[in-house]
Amino acid sequence: MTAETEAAEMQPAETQREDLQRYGVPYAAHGEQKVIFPHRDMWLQTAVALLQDGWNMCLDVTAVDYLDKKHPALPSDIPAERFEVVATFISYERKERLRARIQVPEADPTIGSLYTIYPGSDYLEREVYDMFGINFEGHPDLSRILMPENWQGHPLRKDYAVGSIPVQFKNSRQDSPKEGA
Amino acid sequence: MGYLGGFPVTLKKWFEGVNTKNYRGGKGGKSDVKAPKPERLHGRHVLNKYEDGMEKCIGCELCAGVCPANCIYVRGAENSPQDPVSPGERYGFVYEINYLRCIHCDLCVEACPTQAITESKLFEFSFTNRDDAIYTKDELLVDDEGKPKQLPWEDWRDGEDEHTSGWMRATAPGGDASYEGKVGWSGELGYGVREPEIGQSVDLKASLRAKQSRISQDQSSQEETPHG
Amino acid sequence: MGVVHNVAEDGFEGLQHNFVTAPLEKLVNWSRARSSWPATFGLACCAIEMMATGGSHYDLARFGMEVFRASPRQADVMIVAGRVSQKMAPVLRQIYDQMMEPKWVISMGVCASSGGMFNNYAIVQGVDQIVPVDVYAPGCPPGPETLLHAITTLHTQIENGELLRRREETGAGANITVEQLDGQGQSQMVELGSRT
Amino acid sequence: MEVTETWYLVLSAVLFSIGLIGLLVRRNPLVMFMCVELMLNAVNISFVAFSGAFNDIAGQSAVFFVLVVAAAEVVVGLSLVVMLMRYRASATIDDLSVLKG
Amino acid sequence: MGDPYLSDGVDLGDVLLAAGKAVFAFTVLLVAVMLMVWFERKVVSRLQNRIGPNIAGPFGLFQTLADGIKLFFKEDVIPTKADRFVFQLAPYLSLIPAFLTFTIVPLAGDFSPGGSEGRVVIFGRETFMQVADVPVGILLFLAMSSLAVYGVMLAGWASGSKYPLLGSVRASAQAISYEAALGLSLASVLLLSGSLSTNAIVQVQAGEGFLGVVPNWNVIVSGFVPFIVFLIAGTAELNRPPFDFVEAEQEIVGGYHTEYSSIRFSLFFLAEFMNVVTLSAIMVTLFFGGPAGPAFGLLPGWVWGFIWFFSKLIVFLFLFVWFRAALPRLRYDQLMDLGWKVLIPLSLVWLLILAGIRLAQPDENGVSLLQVSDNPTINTAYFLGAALSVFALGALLLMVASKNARDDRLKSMGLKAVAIESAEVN
Amino acid sequence: MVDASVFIVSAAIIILGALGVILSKNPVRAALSLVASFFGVAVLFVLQEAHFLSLVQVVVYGGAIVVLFLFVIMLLGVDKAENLRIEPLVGQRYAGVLAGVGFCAIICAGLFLSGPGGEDGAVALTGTPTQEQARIIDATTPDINQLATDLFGRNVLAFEATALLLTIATVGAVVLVKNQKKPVPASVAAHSAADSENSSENTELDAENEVDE
Amino acid sequence: MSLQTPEKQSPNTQQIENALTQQLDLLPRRDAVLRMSEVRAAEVADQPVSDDDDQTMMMNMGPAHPSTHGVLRLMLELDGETVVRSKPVVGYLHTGMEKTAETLTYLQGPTNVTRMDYASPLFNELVFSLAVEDLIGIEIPPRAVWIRMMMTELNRIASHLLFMATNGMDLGAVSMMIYGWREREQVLRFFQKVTGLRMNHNYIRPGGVAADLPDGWEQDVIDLLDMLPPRLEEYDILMTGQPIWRDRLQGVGVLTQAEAQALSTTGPLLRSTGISWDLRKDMPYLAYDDVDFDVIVGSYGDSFDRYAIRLNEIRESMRIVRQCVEKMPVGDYKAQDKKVTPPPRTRIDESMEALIHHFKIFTEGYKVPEGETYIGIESPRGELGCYIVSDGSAKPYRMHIRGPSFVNLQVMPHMMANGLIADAVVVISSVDPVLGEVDR
Repeated sequence: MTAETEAAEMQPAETQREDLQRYGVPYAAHGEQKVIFPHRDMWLQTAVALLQDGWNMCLDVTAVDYLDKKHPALPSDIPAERFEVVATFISYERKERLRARIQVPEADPTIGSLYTIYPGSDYLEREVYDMFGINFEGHPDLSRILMPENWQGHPLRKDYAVGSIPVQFKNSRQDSPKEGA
Repeated sequence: MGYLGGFPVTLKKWFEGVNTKNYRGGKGGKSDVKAPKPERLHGRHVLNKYEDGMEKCIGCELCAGVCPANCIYVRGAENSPQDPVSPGERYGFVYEINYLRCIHCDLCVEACPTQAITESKLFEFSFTNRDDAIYTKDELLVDDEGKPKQLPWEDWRDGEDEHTSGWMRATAPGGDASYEGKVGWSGELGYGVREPEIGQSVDLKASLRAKQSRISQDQSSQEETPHG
Repeated sequence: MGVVHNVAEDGFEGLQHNFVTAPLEKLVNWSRARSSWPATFGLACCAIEMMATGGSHYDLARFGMEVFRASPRQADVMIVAGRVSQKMAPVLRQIYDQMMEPKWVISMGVCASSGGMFNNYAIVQGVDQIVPVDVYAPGCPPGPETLLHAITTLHTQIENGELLRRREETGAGANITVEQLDGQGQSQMVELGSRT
Repeated sequence: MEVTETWYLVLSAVLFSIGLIGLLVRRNPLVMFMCVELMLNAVNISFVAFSGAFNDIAGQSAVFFVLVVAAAEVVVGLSLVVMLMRYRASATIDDLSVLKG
Repeated sequence: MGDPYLSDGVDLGDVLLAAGKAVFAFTVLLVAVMLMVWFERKVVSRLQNRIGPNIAGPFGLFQTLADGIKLFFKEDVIPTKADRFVFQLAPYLSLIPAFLTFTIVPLAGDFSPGGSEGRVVIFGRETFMQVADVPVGILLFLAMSSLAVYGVMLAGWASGSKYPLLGSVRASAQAISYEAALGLSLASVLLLSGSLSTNAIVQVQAGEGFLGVVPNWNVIVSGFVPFIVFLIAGTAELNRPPFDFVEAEQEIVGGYHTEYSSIRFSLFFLAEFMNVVTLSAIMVTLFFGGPAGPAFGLLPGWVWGFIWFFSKLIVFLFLFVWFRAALPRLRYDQLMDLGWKVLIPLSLVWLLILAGIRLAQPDENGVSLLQVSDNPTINTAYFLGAALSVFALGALLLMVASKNARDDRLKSMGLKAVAIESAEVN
Repeated sequence: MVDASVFIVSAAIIILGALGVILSKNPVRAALSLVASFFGVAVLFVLQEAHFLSLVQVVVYGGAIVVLFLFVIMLLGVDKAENLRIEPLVGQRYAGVLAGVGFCAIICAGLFLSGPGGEDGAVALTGTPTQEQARIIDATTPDINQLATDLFGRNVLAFEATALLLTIATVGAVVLVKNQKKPVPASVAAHSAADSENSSENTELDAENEVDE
Repeated sequence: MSLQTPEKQSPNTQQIENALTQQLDLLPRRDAVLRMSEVRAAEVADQPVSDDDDQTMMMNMGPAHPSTHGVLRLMLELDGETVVRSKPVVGYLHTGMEKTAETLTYLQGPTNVTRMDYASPLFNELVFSLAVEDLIGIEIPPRAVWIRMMMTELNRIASHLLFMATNGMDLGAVSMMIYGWREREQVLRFFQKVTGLRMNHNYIRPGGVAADLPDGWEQDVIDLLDMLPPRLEEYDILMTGQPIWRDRLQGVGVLTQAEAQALSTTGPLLRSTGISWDLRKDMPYLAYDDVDFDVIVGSYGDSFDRYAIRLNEIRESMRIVRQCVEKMPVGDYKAQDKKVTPPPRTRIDESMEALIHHFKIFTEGYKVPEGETYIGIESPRGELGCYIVSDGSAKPYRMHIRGPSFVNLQVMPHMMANGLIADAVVVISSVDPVLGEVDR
């Protein structure tokens, strides 16, 4: 997809604009995908508004670590931070999904927990905590979920190595005939 | 009598006979049979030769590069002009596959530009030693008749060395329907050029007609035996 | 852990071979090969294939192996079916320790054998770093017939009595201390399963 | 050596006394119940012994009744113990004093 | 009464005979158990389109032998948390009752009319083909089956870990509730045969039955219900599927034998299958005429008895295997419900009905014990009617009570009822 | 001779079992010893030709009562060893042992002193029943039949009374255990009310079990 | 990029509090969730019976317990045999796949994701491919769409058959277990014919499918579809109509609509509560618009409903597959976009350009434009989502899979509360988690 077509598609339809405006946060929409960009401090209020507006379910909470990368498709007036928490909601009536992308700074990786608003985010937030080290304030049981409890580090951060070991072979050190000859 | 329903159902199975193939790892004599293998099966790999006995591998390392598990180790070397190993400039000097890493996705087969590496139908092998699991070029290379080497920890049966290139032929058209049925590979030692695998058939229109007639047959047979 | 008597010391394997023990040992090995009950130890994809092997098309029962024991105390063979994560590793070792001698391990699938394609922080790169492995089944996952081949391989070894003797000598699983080499020219020793 | 009734009666007496000692000494209500059962058994032994001695079936009938009564007693007793122990896992008979008014 | 060879004095020969019979019975039982394990695995396999064991010996016949030898030579362990003494004792506690019960089963003998009433002559002594004909044989069976639970209970407790403990709690509850149904259904048989001796029970069934075609088996005479109750309660006693909670692998791993290994485990294994064989044998004896059956010449009469007995036995063994293949496992509390709310009342009332009929029927003097009317048919009808009305009343009471209890429970649970209601609205 | 040896062995089992009951710290072991003791008693019954009673003894005591004990022990998880050191009343233990030994001594003394001793001891203690009171045991009919005749003949009222007693005991047990709100964790108290029935049901088991005997 | 920043009209605190209480009230059994660290629980579980007055005991079920479907571990707080509180502990199969995905090209990607939900591998490949295609913005040819649809529906059948088998096993119906495997084996054999592998196929790839269906596939599929109905009827006799079976499942593990929604459950769990939500119907992807099928919905939210839903979904999938066979179009089965598809082998020999292209694709992979996307599909276990962030290179910058099993696991404590251990087993079984997908 070229930049022009992308920009063209990014023009939200009039209905979508109304739809997304009511949450009072920056938003964007491309294709069927709707994105809002609430600020970290307004996150819970926005979530309540979403709930009351008929977004039935919090499908997914995850995060991305933009260590030194440019954030794709981020509105220019939103200051980019290292972490971005991405939450996806779904509505039965509209048959649509809505994505919220919240910037979380590296210095204070903390954000309000959705647990009381969307209890289904319980494990998802624990996973994000485990993998990225982002704290969710107000979560009832914020502990590691996938890694052992005494694990050091947060594996999905970009500064965490994959940790692979070399694969075994038999003749990998054998000299090639040319060098040998 | 819902309680007793299970009894006739299970007893009926007795008279339906057994499904089991009595495979016993090659130790059961005559009754030891394998389940039939489909052509496309991803088995243990073989390194092919041309019909003139030259190795197909040119040491390009595409297979090693594309392997998600990094289980292939290839190092190419220059062919010596007097005694070339492969027709090209280079040949695979070291070629190893670590079968304790290989996931049999056959991306290597798809990647290989010369069809040097294809897969056999053999999937019955196991190792008592880590060393055995690392196949060297010697072990992977077919013999002068184009047959794969049969190693002691493998369970080969008659005819299993055929169809060593099923997946390669299946993916050969690259998704392009107009290339279906076109031979896009060089001959294999011992088997020559094989018939291409027919997917939706070479002649699209003919296949469409055949398909429609088949479906109408199916429908009529389906009406006779309604499901559900 | 309970009181573990070491079979190599207490059991009859420790006896000198004579005209009584030799046929007896043959008989015992015969019975062990035909009645090696696996522990239910499914981890991932391979576990599904392992269960499929118990299904009617392949039928592990032929080898007297349909008796999957949930209790490791009664199991003879541990089929490590699937990738072993760092979190699972201690559990796996504990279950291995709970199994009674003589015991065997089949490493089913490449993930168990070496980490397979998951060469990363989370997966133990080869279960033989934790427990001694006797037979490796390749494939991801190995088909039921591959598993059957591995099982018959193990049975042959059990019947020969080779495994126990070898393990006594080396103190390890499948005679394995492989110098790990790689394309980059570094080399490192990977300790592969020693009996503690 | 012929086994006479006296043998049985002495055995019965000893068994009864052991049960009595247990009842007096132990504080676990379950064990105390067991001691009561022991005493009942001692009585049973003597009943059967007398039945043999007098060649009279009535002794055996009596044992039958003892069995039934013992069963009833255990039922009620154990349900009391269950109630008691639900509140306190390590209950002893002394805790029954809470039942005092 | 009693075994004829014991009727006058005891000498060395009698002792030898008794010992010989015990050894023989034990051997028969062991071989039967060995074959039973193989039979079970093979039959279950066939019911599931599989082959089953076929590598150990011809047709896998030596599979059990291989299992046994392997277990015997396996390392043994006693967990540190275990109560050592009880832990070691428990397997034997479950094995011995299993064998003792087998001693009262008549294995062979010619019970056909005009036959020898089960007597055979061994070493010049006339005797029965059973280890002991105890005058209260059936009570011995009841006693032993109630003792058998000790092995399971103590094993679970002594292991010192939780899954086994849960298993043994389940075992004890199950034993207490099923013993009653077992005993009550037995009582119907005792009522018909008027004796507690197994030999006498078989003899009663040996005669010609209805129309000379239908055998005079207790299962028919007692009206099937006691047999069905006995079968279900017996399956529960055996901890066989679908009542195998005590060792339900999916729930409590291995139940009581989780911590057992090696030879001790094999003893449990053995005891379990021994119990299956024994209970089947008891069922054959009580309800299906034991070794009784027509003798066709060619062979001595008692051999026919043997053949009959084992053919009947195999049918039941098959039935138990079939249970396993065809039925899912019940839940623990459903088993309790079944026992207390269905089996016990049913067998109790059936006993009542049988007793009523028995009382009303005239004895050999033409006088019935209780007489309302002179016509024996009407007399029987009276008592049958009385028994049936008691049955109806009891059933009604039980149904009302259990419905009441269910309502109460639903009310107290509240939540689930609400959930179901709300779901129904949608 | 056979009789005597059987008697001695089973008496030893009985006494050792009884001692086991009062001496073992662990209730489960006590229950086990109790079974052993009961088993010995059953053997003694056989020795005295009371076959029926001996098996009923095993069924009722061994199969029901002790199983019930064990069930309760395991259900409540009270199989912890009791500390025998603690004495609630000082000197109670010594007094208890003394009382028991004294009791035994008195009875034995009565047995041996009241009559000429030996064979007539028992008779001397109790007196001989008159002829019309006695129900002479007939060696030819099985003991079950005689017992039945006695139970349902002369003692039918008493029999009915015990039946009533059992019913009352059953009802009593159910009432005692039923509707006892267990101290569940406060958090779940609101939502769990249905779980107390399990144990109540099981306690009612034993009572009914006896009805059929 | 259009960006709007309207005036803030944030809800006040009162509103938030109302929402909170409302939402948490939807979970009346939320106290049944055990909030205890694993280390602490292990300590408690080591003691035989707690000395506390509440008489509960901690029990550890798994991770190597026969009924926990692999390596799920449950910490149960038991009162007798009644489960008071519980906590599922996962991570024993954590494979680091999301990290691994960042090291693999988009071409290699399917080999990685296919190993997540190993009971329905094709769905993982599908969702990954759809997400990548969405980022690249390519259309895939209709034949590929229909092949994908048919293969995934067959995979749904296989997956549900697997559920039938394991559910049967958990409830002690041993024959059902074997029968389930038996039927699944037939489906797998068809897969093996098409993809060369029984599981973890690497068949559906960005741009289409790896290979065309082999000759004679129609007959194979029709045979398969003819084989299944009588077998399903046997299941009905063995289980659905079996009173013991119904007693075991009905009313066990009841989930209310409100709970299901609040806890973000999807798939058969959600549908069992009476909410008709199936992405295939409601947010159609592939060509589900063009096929006729019904969404199976339960009404009581109990385990039996979930069982019945899955059983009937097999039938619905069979309907879809039949329509796929009928309507299967001819043509390309991979987008003929040079960017993502290697050239046909014949072309390699013909043109140097194709050869270079071939080399480029297999060595470097193809570049995907910058962007991020979330795609969700209906896997046998619920909404399977894939969130991909691309930084414009040939490897995903971040790939996240929303595993339905992972989210569905959260309802377990709520469903198990006040049930017996045997019910807990039923609940685990009826949630049907695949731990590979939970832990990833």
